[in-house]
Amino acid sequence: MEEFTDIFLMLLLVAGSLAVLYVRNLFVATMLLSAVSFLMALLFVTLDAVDVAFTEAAVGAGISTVLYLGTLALVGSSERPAAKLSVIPLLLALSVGGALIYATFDMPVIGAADTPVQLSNLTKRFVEISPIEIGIPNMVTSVLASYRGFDTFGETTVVFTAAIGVLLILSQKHVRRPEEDEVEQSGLKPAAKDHGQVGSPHDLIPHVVSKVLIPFILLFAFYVQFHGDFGPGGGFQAGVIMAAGFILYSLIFGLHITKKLLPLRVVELFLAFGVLLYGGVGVASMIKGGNFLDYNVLSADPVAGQHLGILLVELGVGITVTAAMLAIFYGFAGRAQGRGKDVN
Amino acid sequence: MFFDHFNYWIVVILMMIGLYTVMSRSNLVKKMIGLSLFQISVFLLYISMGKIEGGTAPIVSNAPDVIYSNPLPHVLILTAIVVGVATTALGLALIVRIKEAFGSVDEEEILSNEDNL
Amino acid sequence: MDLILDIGTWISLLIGSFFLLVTGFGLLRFPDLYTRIHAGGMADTLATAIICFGLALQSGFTLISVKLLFVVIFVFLTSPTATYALAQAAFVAGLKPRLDGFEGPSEKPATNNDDD
Amino acid sequence: MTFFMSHAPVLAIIIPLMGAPICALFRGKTAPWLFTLILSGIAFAYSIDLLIAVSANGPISYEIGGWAPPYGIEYVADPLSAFVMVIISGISTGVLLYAKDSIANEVPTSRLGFFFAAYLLALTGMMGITVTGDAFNIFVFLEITSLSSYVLIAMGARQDRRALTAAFQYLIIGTIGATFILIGVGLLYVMTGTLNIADIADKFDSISDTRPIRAAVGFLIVGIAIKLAMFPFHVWLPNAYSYAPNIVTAFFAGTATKVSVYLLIRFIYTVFGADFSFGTVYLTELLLPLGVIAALSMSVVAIFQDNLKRLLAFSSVAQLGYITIAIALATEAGLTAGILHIFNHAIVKTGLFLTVGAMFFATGTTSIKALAGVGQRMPMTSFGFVLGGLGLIGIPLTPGFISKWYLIQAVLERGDYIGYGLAIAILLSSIFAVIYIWRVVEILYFHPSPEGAKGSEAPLSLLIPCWIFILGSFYFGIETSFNVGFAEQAAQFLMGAR
Repeated sequence: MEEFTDIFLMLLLVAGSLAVLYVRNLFVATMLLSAVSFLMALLFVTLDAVDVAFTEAAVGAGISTVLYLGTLALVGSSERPAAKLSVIPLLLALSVGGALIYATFDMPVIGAADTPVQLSNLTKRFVEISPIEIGIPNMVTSVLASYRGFDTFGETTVVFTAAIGVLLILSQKHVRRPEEDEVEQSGLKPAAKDHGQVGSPHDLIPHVVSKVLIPFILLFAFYVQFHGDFGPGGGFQAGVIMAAGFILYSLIFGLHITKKLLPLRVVELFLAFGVLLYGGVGVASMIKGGNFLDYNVLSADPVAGQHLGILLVELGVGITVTAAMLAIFYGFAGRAQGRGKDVN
Repeated sequence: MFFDHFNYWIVVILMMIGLYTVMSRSNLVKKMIGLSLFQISVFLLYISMGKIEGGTAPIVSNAPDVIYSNPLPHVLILTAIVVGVATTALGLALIVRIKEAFGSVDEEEILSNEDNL
Repeated sequence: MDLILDIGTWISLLIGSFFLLVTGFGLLRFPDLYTRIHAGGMADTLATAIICFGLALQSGFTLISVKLLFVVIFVFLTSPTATYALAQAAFVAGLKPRLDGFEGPSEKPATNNDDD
Repeated sequence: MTFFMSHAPVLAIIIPLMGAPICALFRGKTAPWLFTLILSGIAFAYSIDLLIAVSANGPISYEIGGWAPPYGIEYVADPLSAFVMVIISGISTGVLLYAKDSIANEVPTSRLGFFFAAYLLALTGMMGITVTGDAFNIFVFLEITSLSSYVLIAMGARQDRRALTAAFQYLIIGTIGATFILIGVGLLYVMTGTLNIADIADKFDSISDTRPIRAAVGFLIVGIAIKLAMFPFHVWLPNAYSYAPNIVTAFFAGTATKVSVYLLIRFIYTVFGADFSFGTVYLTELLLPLGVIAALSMSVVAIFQDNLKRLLAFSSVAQLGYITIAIALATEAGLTAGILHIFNHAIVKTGLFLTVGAMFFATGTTSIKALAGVGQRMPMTSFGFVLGGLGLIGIPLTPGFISKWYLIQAVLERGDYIGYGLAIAILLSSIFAVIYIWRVVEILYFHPSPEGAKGSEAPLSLLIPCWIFILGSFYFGIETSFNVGFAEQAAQFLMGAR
């Protein structure tokens, strides 16, 4: 039964991505990509990767779709008719695919219990010993925040990099092109201008519903943040949900109100604070005599130390991700605002 | 036998579609979409490695005789997803600026635009 | 007792799936945006509620049922709101509904909302 | 003291890493720059310490999180990684000395905090790639470097909007390359069940005869080749280098591709082992022609460029061709020459880009024609360029000569016609280098300044760092015990490891 679900989902994935390739309207392509992400998340659930599914749903189907839509609102959504079948890209893609197909024939069977991956010492350690020496039930969180804590530090840094990158790129002044002035004079406004608004002005129903929902969204974010030790979830997913709450707020009530609540400068502070909190836990463990990110020394009892360390670094991840997603959203929305006619 | 490597074949197909989209389409947004597709396919490659037949999610439960799937690929892919969205955000920000600077997000139009700079 | 619960679950799941199927047909077969989101918004909400009810029968009085209840409440609030927002946006953008006995040319604006 | 030394491998990474968020909060012109300079200097000091410690006592391993190697992430400083770390942090520090006035000219003051934060992140990423002993951790740090470099390159858009398309092109190609590396690491993991590089290397021989491993080798080599701008994958590099802000170009020219070269060496010699790489999958036969084509064709292309930065960028691709040849020789002499050329080319090319940056600072252009007569107006800068150009060509007493000398010796060691052919190709490529450098020098000195040409000598704050690099390159060309010594040590270590 489970195989059939998997196979059905995977065939849908292929159909979805082929559709992504062929549709000409970029809005449609974006929505299809979002659907592909969501299908992928479902597939991850059947493959037992609940944490990954959660993240993929929040990020692939959520945040990236918002980013794509924001971009399309600014750059227009029609694609020029594609040229004929391009031979060289096709050959390159086929040869890459061929290399992987070549590899799969010797690859261990999926789901088998005797593959090198399942028999590896690492797997044994993570599955059998980590609940004892780390003391939390969710092994993914243990591996993520403790055994491979440095990867996660790097990941937080990547998010930080993207956020300051987007702010840097989108804060460059918009220099008008000569063609643009011509367009303006001839009365033809670029299509982007009409869509470049953030916030829907006078809609009673969304206002009321979002007022009811947003507190719960934020509450849910905290639940995901602090429940990550016991179930799927953790700093990253929580950060994305938290940011989604604020983004929803500013879509409904307008960007300027959100910016009053959380000015860009404050967001930047949080952005930096999260990374520093993560690194700070590492430095604290160094000062206490352990290696970098060695949580055992944070408390007299190693397991308690691990708990404390994981709690703090996950918090750091959550703060940075929230701030980064908000900063990226501010970057895009600010651009739209600068170009749109008026916003509220 | 046929289903032993089925996931991997799907990975390959998605990967080829993604790569082909990146390389053959001249619209920059479409290129980014293809790139996202390409990255998503790799996530499936990793997650399939960690699956174990009859296993459950790697969260300790009280039920007896549970087999847990391997948590390590999950951790790696969590990181990779984050990296993916970071790349997407940067790429899209660049596209917005390119649209402003060149008046187009089509690679060929931009190239012809660059020539008569 | 278990048998009754199982039968109840099956019935709920089948009814829910039926409504979802109807939603799908509606999205494909209805003529314009407004009727389509009508199909998507209404039947979908009901189907989710029924399916969640069926699942709750299986889990009994546990935390899982509470979570399912939350899911139903959430969908019950958001799905109609989203439908409303979509219709509102389409209307503001100038998309005229296609009315009975009126096959005016105005229902084909330049936007691409009609794409399948 | 012991605290700081015992944590040196990780401190060299986390000091710039944790400095970045702090730096992002700074405002003003001087504070972010000074902060970055200090942190980069500290990282440099740690790297030198590490190099000395490693060359005296052998590789140093550091267990992050206190987890023993295959379970946690291990940091390993060995002769090669410590040497590359010194190069990266040294170049970074030198470029930063120069950065203050140069970048103020190109990036709005209000954004300097973010700009230098991105710079620190790029530095962090490169240092992390170098010192990590974990295959997946390489990917994470690679992405930190890549993302920050896309941003840094795009910052050139204020001068030339094409910086945006260059950055986007690099983003697409670079992400494909990084994803290839991710696939390669995944395939290695599926066959070995581990991510630790030393652990993979241990298990490698027993499973090296399987198809996933061969595919993994393919994906890793192609992925790294994309990041390295190896010949058929070099298209992103000239654009990126031409339109990036000057200090970014100088920084990346000296470091970014070198890190990729390091990764190539690390995978070929440490993970796969030389026997497998050159005996089983014939990397020599694959890489040698690519290296030769790059060295020859890119030198020719460089001759016809009309933008000075672009010319130097193509010359970089050609020089990477030399390094590729050296690695593909699969001998200790070849490897020594390759590692030596990483060092020598880094210092020379950075110096050259800094002088070009100084010319840009004074004249506002890098178009070769528009720089006519700069030799008279900016004598010190132009003379620096000439000396750097000599180093690039490989005149005796310059570092370029030393590494080419070692390279030619290494190819002649083969003793067959291919060896002679390679030697001739290297000499031919050097002759092309003479042509493209001479073309620039002729215009700088012997063409009259255009009417109303602006620009006089660059300020000392730019000149001094330029000359540090130029004179430094001569120092290492004459007193070669430092660079040759450490390159030989690293090569011996790598050849002995497997």
